[in-house]
Amino acid sequence: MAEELRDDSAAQSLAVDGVSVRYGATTQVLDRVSLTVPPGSVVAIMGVNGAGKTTLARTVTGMLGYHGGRVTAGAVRWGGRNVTGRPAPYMVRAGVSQTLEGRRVFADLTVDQNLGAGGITRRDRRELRTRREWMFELFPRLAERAQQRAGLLSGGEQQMLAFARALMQSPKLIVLDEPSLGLAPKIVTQVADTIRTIRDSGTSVLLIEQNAAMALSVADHAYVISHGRVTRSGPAAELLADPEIRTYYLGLADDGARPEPAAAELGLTGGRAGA
Amino acid sequence: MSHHARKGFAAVAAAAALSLVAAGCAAQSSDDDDTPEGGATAAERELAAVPGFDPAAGVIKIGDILALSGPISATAKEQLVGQQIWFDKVNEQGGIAGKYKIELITEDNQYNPQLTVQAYQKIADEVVMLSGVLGSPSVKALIPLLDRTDALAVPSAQDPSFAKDPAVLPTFPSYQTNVTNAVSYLVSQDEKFKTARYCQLVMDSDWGIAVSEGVAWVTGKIGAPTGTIQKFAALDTAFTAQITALKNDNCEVVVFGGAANNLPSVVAAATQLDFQPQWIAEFIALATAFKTSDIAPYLTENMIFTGPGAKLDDESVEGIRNLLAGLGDTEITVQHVYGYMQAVATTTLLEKAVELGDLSGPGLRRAATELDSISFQGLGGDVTLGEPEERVLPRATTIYHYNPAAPSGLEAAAVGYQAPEGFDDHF
Amino acid sequence: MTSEAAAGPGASAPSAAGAAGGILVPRLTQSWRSRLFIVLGLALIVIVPTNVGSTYWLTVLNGVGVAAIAAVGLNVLTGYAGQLSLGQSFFVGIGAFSAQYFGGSLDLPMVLWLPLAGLLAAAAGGAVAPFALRLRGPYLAIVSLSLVFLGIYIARNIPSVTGGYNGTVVEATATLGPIDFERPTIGGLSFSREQGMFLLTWSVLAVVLLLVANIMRTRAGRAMQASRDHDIAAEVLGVRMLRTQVNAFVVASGIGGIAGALLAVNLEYIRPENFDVALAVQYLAIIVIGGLGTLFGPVLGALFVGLVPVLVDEISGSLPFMSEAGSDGLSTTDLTLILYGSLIVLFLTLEPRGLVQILRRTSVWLRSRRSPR
Amino acid sequence: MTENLQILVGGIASGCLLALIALGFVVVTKSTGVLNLAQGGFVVLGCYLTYEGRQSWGLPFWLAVVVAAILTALIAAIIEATVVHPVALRGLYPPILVTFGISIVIPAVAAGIWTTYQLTLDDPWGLDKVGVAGLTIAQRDIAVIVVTLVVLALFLAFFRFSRLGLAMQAAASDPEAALAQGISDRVIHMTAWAMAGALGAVAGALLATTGGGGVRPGLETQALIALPVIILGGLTSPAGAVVGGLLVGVAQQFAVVRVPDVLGSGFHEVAPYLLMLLVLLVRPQGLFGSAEVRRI
Repeated sequence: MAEELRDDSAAQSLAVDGVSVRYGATTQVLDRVSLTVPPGSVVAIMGVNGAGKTTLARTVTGMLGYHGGRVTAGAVRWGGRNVTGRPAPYMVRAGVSQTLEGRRVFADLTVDQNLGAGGITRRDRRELRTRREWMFELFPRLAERAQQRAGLLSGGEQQMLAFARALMQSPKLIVLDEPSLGLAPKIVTQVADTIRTIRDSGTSVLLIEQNAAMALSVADHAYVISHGRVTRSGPAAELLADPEIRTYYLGLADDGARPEPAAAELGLTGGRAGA
Repeated sequence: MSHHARKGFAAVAAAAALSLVAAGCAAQSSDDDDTPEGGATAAERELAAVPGFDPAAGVIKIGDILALSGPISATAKEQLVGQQIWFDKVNEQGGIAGKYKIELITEDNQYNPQLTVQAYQKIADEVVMLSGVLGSPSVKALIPLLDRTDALAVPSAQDPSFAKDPAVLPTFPSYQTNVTNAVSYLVSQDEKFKTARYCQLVMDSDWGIAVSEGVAWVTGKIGAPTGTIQKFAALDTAFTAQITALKNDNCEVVVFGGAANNLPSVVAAATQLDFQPQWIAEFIALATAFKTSDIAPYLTENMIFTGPGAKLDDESVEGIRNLLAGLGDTEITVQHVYGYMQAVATTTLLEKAVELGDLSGPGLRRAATELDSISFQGLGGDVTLGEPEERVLPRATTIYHYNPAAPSGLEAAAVGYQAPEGFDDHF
Repeated sequence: MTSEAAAGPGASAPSAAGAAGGILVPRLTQSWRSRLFIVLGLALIVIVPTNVGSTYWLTVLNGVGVAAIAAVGLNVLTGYAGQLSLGQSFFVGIGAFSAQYFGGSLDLPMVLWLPLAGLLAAAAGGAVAPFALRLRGPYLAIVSLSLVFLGIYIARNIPSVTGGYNGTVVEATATLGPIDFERPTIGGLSFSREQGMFLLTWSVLAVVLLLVANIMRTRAGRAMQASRDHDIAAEVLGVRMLRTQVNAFVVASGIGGIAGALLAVNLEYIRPENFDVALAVQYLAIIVIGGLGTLFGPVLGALFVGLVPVLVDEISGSLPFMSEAGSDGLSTTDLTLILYGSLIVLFLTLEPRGLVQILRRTSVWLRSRRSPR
Repeated sequence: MTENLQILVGGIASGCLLALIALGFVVVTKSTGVLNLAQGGFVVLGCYLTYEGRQSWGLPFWLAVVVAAILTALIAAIIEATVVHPVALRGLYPPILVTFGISIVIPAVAAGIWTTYQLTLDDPWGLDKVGVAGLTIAQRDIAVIVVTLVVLALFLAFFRFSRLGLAMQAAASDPEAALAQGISDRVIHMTAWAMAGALGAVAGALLATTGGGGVRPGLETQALIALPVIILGGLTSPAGAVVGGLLVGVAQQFAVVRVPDVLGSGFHEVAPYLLMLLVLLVRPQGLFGSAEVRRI
């Protein structure tokens, strides 16, 4: 399946090609993972805690080195260029942005300063101004609180700020790590809407999610990772219909635990993981 | 499991047994050192070999433990140069007793007592004695070890408690004596100092305590009033508070017990507050660089310094003549004098020990008791020797005025001044 | 496994740390290899002093032994329990002056003054621990540093015990029953004081190592390590944080006190300034260079910190570009300091987990070369 | 009254010097999380490089200070990039000990190059003074206060108005999130060290003036005195460093003359630490520190 998609030769497509990742000398976290994010699409990565999702995100965004990890096999290609092992500043300049798990806004800085920090690699002042205006349009709450310290925002608002901060970089691809984690169901729906808006604005999205229901509701294509390997992949609609997926990923977070059929049936709101 | 263990213990036992055999040598070798005293008949012609002295090579090795690195290494190096000049001179004249050349071995103690002990252990078997140990704490740390090995050292320190210690050969007057002489000198120059108010600005340390003792004694003797005692820490750079207090106490004479690191800041604060008493300081508070510094006029105007030495350019004094010859283009300092005097003390003792035919530690200690006194070629007062408990430190101090035109800024005003008021016994 | 310790609280290698599981102390008395190790160690305690004739080298090694004991103590607090401290020299100082007070002024025997020195320091540790433990990281580091300054200040002002600025000669005698460590005789052979002190110091070090190894296998010891690795999780798991950390503080200070007592009898003269910041930083350097949270790290670290300057000094003295003693320019000691400082930097850059890790890797490498046969 | 004011002014001047050194600590701790024990080394370099610029290259005093600050900043940045950065993220201890290693090396190198003799900087103030409302103030003390104010203003302007300043604030707030925005931790860390180097150098130059005690070895220990200041003010707060510096400077001057003898000798040396402990009992994060710091 990955084979077909890789043929997509659009300039800004992301291809992860047989990548293995280790932390330190011994711990292998990813094992020959391949996936593709075509331009203008939302691709979801699903899996349980510790499956390697965040590591995959780091591999793509250049954050791996910061955490002491390295790619031992395979390659990451962005727009046809081999970007394996490039650090985050390089990836950001190349058009790949990210939000981190837990939102991680700069709590001591104002909302405005957070946006400024997000756009720090962009030197075009006019572009930055229009971007900022667009962000305030997209997230009116942020405009209201522009001069407040980000640490004082609510969880949902912080997630919006994290999106806005990353979008200040005018990315071609944005990697979102667990954007729904710890948010109320109503806010999760907003997050999903925002992801669609981002996609529609021309930025493709690599969505790392434990909440498989939410992920599959916005994704065009999805991959399931388990123990560092891609175990399933396909169009989101196809996976949504798959009985096995329904049982294990839409049902429950815990590996091998007894499925909760009710949660699987719930679709969008069900299956909030872990916690 | 237990099998391995037992085997292991057997191994230890064997190893221990072996090592004990080897240890026999290590342990007994020290006893061997004491034996050669038997050949007394040969002593006349040739001295017995002891650690640090090989009669065949005709070389006596001496150790000097001083701070060759760190903040006070500059003065320490000057002391070393002073020592070397006298030893070179002695060697030039044939050596001790005209035949034994002196060789100086230096170790760096970084002014740290623990490193001093370590440094001594390192060279203890290579030297007959120490011609210098820099710093009172270092000397104190070394004394138990010197006593155990019956060794002897010349301290580069002015603590009066060393006077009667058989482990050391004291050379310099104490801080207490210097202060007493300085105050007495002032009184001898001008009656007004008899009734002046005496205050102190001293480092919060044993040095400061020593200075205070001297001030208390001499002011009591001349009946002068005393004022506030201000203290400071070695690292202090701001002295406004202390100088304010001294000024408000109407101090007319201030005894300064501090180092060259502290003096510029003190002068700056005194100038700022227009405080111009008569100052008394030790030569340690001076650096040659002050001659070209902005503080020079204040020093000239207000300060006298105490220390060993004579007029530093007076070639009629033997010690000065030798130092100037040895120093060449280098400007002479009192630190050079200081080191030179230690070397003189060392060679005087060695001459005596050679005469008595024993360069061992106990031999040197005996020689020290046989000597009546040591004189320092006009550079300082004699030290009275004899039995340790009878020793008296030198009583004479040279009083200097500050004068940027003089060598290292010191113009001797009274060479070898000795207070007619006398001294406390334990100074 | 203990190497995980070196990653410290700041590092967050994600799944790696979790997978490694609990931190295990070498099971000292169970595997035959560790038994051999003990036996070898004990043998060395006898063999080294009896064969090293040089009092200088023995003095150096005795200093290493004392520093190792103090560092083993600090390692309990910093390495195992994860609390950065620059205050160890304060507790070492308490031990040193206590030893002189009990052993010298009161003339008690060593069986009393040595434990008393440890107890007093431990009590001081227990007293300050609750305050110190409100703080983390650099805050604790600097606050613990203030202990050192306060300690010197207090010591200066109780001259009846410490001798004040002048310090005091140590009169405590190192005698244990029939054995006089200052004038040891074994089977008719007499040994030097330095040889006796080596026996005493390194034997105590061995006992302290055993003690720490065993503490770390107890519930309380595991709790310390748990509190280091996952502060919050440990609390959830029912580890009583405060008590655990106070325990670590008390053990660390107590061992520091014992080191201080031995330092006192080794030095024979102590003064308040002996127990300064430089000493405190040196202990920290020892455990980090040796390997945090490892049993033998402090010993290796102490050997490094104690021997490197001495060895470098031996070498640098013979270098042609060095200035003569007494002249200007780079002195031998300056060069020694430069090389010593550079080596610390180099080692930590190459292997932040310390000498223990380097040793371990070397032995793995050796074994892997042997194994094909 | 005048006397107290006189002491107060002296305290403010010495507090400003402490503040300059403390700022050097704070900028590194805030941006990189490392407690930089090598800060004293920068003080030493600043002192001797200013001397070199003044006496060997014949530069005017101010130019010599600026050149010394730039050179020290460069050296600091190089040190960071080569030996500190590789361990900066490896826990709390290795970086502290690496800076300890550096702190041993720098003074020894300085001693090798410039000897340990006292030297004279020939600063423009010497012992000059001015009278203000019944007080006499040393010109050098005024210069110290002005320099500190200027440096502080530059500092605040940098953080408020420059891109790099914003990046540094972001990195201080959350290093990983900052990296995720494309803010290179290498650049941030090097900049922080360069700033610390410059701050230390300026402090060193001022300490080496006649009023500060002249050019002399052992200046690295002055940095130790600033340690309680940074805790007092809050480890990551530039404003705290300045307020803490002033507090300690003033408290120490008054401790010298206004404390009864009962408190024993050496009290004014520990006064900063006692003040620090007192503050910590009330506010464990220091006067200006944010509570999050405790989670380090």
